[in-house]
Amino acid sequence: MPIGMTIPFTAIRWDDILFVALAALVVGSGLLVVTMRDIIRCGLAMILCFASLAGIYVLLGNPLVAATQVLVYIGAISILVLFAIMLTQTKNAPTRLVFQTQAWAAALAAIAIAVFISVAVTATTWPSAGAVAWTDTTKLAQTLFNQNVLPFEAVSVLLTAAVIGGVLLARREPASAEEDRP
Amino acid sequence: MSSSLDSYLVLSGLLFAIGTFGFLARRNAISMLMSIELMLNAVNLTIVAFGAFIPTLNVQASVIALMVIAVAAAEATVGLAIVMAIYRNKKTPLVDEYDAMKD
Amino acid sequence: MGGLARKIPITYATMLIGAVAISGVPPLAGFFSKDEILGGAFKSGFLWVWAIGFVVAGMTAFYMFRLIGMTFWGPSHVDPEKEHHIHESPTSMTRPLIVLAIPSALLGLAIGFPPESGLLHQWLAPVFEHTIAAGGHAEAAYSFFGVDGALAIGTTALVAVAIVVAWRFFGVEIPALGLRTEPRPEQVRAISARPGLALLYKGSANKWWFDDINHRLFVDWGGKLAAAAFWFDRTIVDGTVNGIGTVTSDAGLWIRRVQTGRVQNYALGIALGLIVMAAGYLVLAAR
Amino acid sequence: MNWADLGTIAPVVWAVLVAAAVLVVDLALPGRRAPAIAVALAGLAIVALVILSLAGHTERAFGGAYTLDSLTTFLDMLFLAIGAMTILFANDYLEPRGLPIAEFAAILIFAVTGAMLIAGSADLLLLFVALELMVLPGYLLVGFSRRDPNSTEGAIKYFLLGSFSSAILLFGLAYVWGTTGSTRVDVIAVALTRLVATGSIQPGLAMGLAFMTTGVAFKMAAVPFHYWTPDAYQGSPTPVTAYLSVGPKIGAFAIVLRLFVEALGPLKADWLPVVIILAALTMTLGNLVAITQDNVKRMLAYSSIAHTGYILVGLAAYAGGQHSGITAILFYGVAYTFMNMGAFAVIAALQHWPGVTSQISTFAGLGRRDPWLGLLMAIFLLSLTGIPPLAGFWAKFYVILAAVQGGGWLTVLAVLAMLNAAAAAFYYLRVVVYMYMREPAEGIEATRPSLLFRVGLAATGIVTVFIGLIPVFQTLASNAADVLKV
Repeated sequence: MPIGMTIPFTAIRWDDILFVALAALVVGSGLLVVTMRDIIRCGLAMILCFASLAGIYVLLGNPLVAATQVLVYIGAISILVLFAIMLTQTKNAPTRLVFQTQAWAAALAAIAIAVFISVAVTATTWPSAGAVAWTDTTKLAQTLFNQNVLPFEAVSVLLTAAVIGGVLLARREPASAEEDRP
Repeated sequence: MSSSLDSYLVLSGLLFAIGTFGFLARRNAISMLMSIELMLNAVNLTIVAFGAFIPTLNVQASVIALMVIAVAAAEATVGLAIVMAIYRNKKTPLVDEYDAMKD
Repeated sequence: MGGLARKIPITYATMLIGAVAISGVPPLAGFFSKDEILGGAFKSGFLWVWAIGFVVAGMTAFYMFRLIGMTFWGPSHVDPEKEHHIHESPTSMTRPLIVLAIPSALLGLAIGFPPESGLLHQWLAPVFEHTIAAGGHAEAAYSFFGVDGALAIGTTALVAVAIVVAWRFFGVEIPALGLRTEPRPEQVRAISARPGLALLYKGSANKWWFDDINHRLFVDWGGKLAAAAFWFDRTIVDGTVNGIGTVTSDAGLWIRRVQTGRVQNYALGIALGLIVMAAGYLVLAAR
Repeated sequence: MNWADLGTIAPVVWAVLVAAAVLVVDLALPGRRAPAIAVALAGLAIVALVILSLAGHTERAFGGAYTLDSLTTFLDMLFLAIGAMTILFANDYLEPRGLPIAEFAAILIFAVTGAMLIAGSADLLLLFVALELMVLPGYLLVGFSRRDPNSTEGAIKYFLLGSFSSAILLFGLAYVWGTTGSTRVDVIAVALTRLVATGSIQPGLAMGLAFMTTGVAFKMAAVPFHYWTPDAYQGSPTPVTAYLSVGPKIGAFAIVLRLFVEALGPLKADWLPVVIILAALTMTLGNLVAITQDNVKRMLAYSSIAHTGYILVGLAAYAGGQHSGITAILFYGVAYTFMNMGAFAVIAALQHWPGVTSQISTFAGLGRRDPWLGLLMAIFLLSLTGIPPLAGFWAKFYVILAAVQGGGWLTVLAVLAMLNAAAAAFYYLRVVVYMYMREPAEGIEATRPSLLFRVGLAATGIVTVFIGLIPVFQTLASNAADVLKV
């Protein structure tokens, strides 16, 4: 038996419940990322944040972007970040002071930005259709490889350059060079 | 609620602000990097939400979102490489201790 | 003085070239510079400016050749005692003279000819393009057989007349051209003594009494003023200038403290800038 | 995509191929410097020929995402010159420090490719990706001297703040795209013209504009988004500083031309006040702090901020209705490129041996120690001051002239620019005083620039001297600016 659009006996839509839950997860895990002391836990919270965003993309009718989100953000970027964390956490790096002295100013600035965005967004009348439209993957592929093929190619050059440069900068020094360091 | 563009945009605004806070307040370079990732994700949410609700932007939104994810990956690669390099020099990941150059 | 042409020939020759050039005799450099300015004034409708320039051009030619005539030509009036001391300058002096004389003779032709499309105009045209466009004023093309030619001929004729008059009064001596007339100081004196001109002559001979006026104005009264000015300069002006300097560098030192070296401080600055800018744009949009 | 499209972006394609070729040569002949340099320079020469072969064409490619016109050609050539000169200057600095040239050249050429792609972008998405392609290699170049703590410190500061600003810029772009309904600049311009005609602009668009302006202002190092500049410039290997002070800056102005002038042109009445304020702050603060600096590299970093301010005066003049403002921006870009790269190159020459600082005392007696280098540095500094008839004078002249013609607040801005130029003389000429009126320190090893280095230095010197006398750049800039006439 198919379930209806709304929770039985109420006017609350399932979508809304899902949205609220995922939104709470996004904001909550996001806050954890920026506030927790242990940086490894921050990394894990970031993965949770990315995952709940992927859920929201599905809710927005865009499973392709959701899949990419999981593959690239969780599969690649998060893992990279976790490795970097493990490589740079030494015992002499104090974990007590995670925040700058200016944390209160940062909080005020962030609140101001959030308020600005919310006010501007709600004050704007968007040409919204009022409902989520699912994205047609075939059409997506067509636009990607027709009108947007140049940015696509440019991104691939960008990734190449980033990998070459990243390897150059992060690779371990040759033994001889390591020795003559002061 | 889930069928209103505003709620998604406000959500993305909140995430953007959270990322901004993290970037401004955290001391660890990698924490700052993670905060930037949150901000980029907020932008992506904005883009996908526009695409879902505004019919003329529907297809374009996915293209842009995919590109942004790729750019974020490239940025993370470079950023982590730089973090590794400076960690070798200064033996600390705390960015506020990198202040040899100032004034 | 007088009759120096034979004693210091290089100085004389370069001086003569300079005098001819400054008088505005074509095709030397002075002609082009003068003609351009006068033509421009005339064609732009500044007739008064042109008229003054025109008359002054004649006067320049006259006094330049008065100077040449009295210094280099005719009999010497130099004290014989001192005359044998006069000799040509060393090469370190004459070389620069020669180097300077060549462009004053030729530079005009090289870069100013033809007047409206010479090298100089080509160089400067793009520079002043905007200004000219902004003034809404485009100059008419140069016309040899039109107004420009007529103006050039008029100026040249006046210059020629002025030179010839100067020769008649103060003498000329150019063996190469077979020109030689004696100076006529008595005639100069006679003309100067004429009722209408006497005052002018006396005035100009006494430099219009400027020296006297100057002495009274500047030496007597000015001395007192200068003392006051010195005080003003020391205390007020120097104080202000040094003050501006101090304030400027103090401001710089103060501002540079913002550059703390810490990324998060910088980022906070950027975020604050963003907030101010967002507020500004929202206000602008709400207008 | 078809072959015609590929022909239109041929310069970009060739540039990528050159970068790849340099890396391949390095793989084949590891550790050899000369072949890598030769391939890089020859490759850039080929790219120049390709660009010139397309000069005069006006084409759109990739469904309108890329546009080839005289502005693209002008900027492409400028970016190419910047890349070539950086390579000429780089080896003398990198070799004594044991840093590889091949990777350096390849990364640099990737950055130049990004800048060239910006120049031809007619699409917000392409613009953003191209911008990233320009700045990401820039972060790597700053940190290129990876054993030098200052170099890596500069790199991480530049990277973190740069990514932060990229996120801000992207957020703004997303809102502009969402409110105008397209990523194509011409479609956006049409939509905005309609919007302006019907009434006020939406808050969403205004916010997008604010975020976008912030992002671009950061990239061009306008106050108060300039903080990264002094640290990144000081920390970088000096040839990288030379590149950084011109490449990304002019790249940012290329974004301004394609984004603000072309796409957001209809809203110029809205962004004019912002640009005026930014220009005034940028000029003044850059100069004030530059006066207090004793490190010449850092001083020139602040001076480059001030120059951003002067260029912004040209942008303000454009927004105030003077199209000659665009010509002034482009001309300023050329003049600034050559005189500023020249000045940094002289510092690089002095720092040939590791351990030489860029403190002002390093310049003591340079005029006698090394007359040619001293003379060139004096020329560059006088030009940066704005002494006629050098390049810098004409650059300031055009910018200020355009602003004066705009009238109103723009005249005030022009007066402020002149006051700033006068104040700037103080710190530029201070270096000249050190060069000619101080005794050199004992035991300084002579600088021995290589032939390549001298070629580059001669090129910058010649252009700096003759740019005002030979009006070709002025004409080219004016032609390129005409593209943006509505």
